[in-house]
Amino acid sequence: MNVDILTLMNLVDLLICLVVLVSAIGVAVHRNLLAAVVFAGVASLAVSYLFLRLAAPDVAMTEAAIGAGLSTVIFLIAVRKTRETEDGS
Amino acid sequence: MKTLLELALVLAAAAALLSVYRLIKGPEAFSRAVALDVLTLITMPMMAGLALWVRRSIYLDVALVYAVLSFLGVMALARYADRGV
Amino acid sequence: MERAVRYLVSIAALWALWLALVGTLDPQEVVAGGVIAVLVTLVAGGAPFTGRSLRILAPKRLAWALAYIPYMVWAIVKANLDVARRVVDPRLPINPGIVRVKTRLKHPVARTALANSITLTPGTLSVDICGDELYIHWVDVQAKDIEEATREIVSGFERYLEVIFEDAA
Amino acid sequence: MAVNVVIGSVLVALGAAFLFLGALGIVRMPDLYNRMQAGTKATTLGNLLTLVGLGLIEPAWMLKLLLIALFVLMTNPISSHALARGAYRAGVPLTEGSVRDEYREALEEHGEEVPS
Repeated sequence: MNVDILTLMNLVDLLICLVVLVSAIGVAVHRNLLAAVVFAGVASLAVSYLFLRLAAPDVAMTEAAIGAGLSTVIFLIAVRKTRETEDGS
Repeated sequence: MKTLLELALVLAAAAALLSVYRLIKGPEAFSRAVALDVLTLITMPMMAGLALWVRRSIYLDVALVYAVLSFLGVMALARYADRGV
Repeated sequence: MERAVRYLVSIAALWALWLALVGTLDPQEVVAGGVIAVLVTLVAGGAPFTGRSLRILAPKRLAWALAYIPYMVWAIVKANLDVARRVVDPRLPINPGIVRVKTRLKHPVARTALANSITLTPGTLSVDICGDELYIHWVDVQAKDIEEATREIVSGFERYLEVIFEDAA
Repeated sequence: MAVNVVIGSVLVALGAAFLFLGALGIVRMPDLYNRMQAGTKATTLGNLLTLVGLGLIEPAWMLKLLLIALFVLMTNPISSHALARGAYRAGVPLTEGSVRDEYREALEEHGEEVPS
């Protein structure tokens, strides 16, 4: 099995794009807001890897700081201050 | 040696796929959080490998920042479950 | 005197961390790292090395800490082979439960290190600490009572951590 | 071929194998706590091995990679411990086949409410 490393990397990129898509759909469809926060975290992780792959380490670092650190914490504070599911329980 | 590194990349990608399965399926939010943790730990070596591939050491800083901040995110999630952030 | 030493140790540690992160000995980086290390130490009041924890730098403790590293590495490798064996086995041989163990350690840092070590070793995951009792999720529960569980899980680490962190030893 | 590159590549492949086993563990295990066991241990060692292996391939980066590895080694058990505690208190149950649960007994003794 002699796969060229370039095509292999591109396949992995496609996989990561799929992960972004799946987690974005997950954010949209989940009624449980805690799960939606986790999906948002995964989306930002995958997007950060893609930025790195596109040779933009500074953007990737910012995405990591905002997506994984700040927005997770702020979302959690907001969820705690309001309610846990979209249906209002 | 290139073959070994390719094998490692394939294994890491397969691991990412498996943990995405758990992310989608996970019955409760905490199983999804475990999947997020594992995904982070898979992505960090992939970022470091990317740094080796393009020979730029600044890529390692991204992995370091990611390690610090994902720890923060998971801790926030755990504290949320306990008594609020 | 104690206070000045504490500040100096803190500055040296932060400076070393800075230099390790930038990875060069460029004069600019050295000066910037020194300034930032001093500023952080002044703002934090020597916080990383408060109280009696400076005594951790005694030679006997350092020797035991060095001996702890290979012990820990071996424990981690064993843990991973154990996990690998369980995961690839199609029958999934697990027998899980949460057990209670007791620890002799008093110092908070020692207890944190103990809980971390337990999490990284074969089949055990610390769930909670209350007082001197730890609650541990065990994949394959063997022990019948609290003494046996304590002997199986905690004792090996306690021997090292007691010398490294506690005053009594 | 330099010997450090050979050893480094072998370590990277081994570490990726452990990462894969950890991910397989979180898919196959029946409940959150068992998943966490596989997830934490296997991925920690996998991470350490891959980072050290990459450091052997490129010795100039060894120090920084070791710092990242040390950070992962110290924080990963803490985050999984916190997650397990939070999950138990939020009422995530143990799996059917669990043989014992001394934590619930202790919490009930202290008069704390645990949803199940």
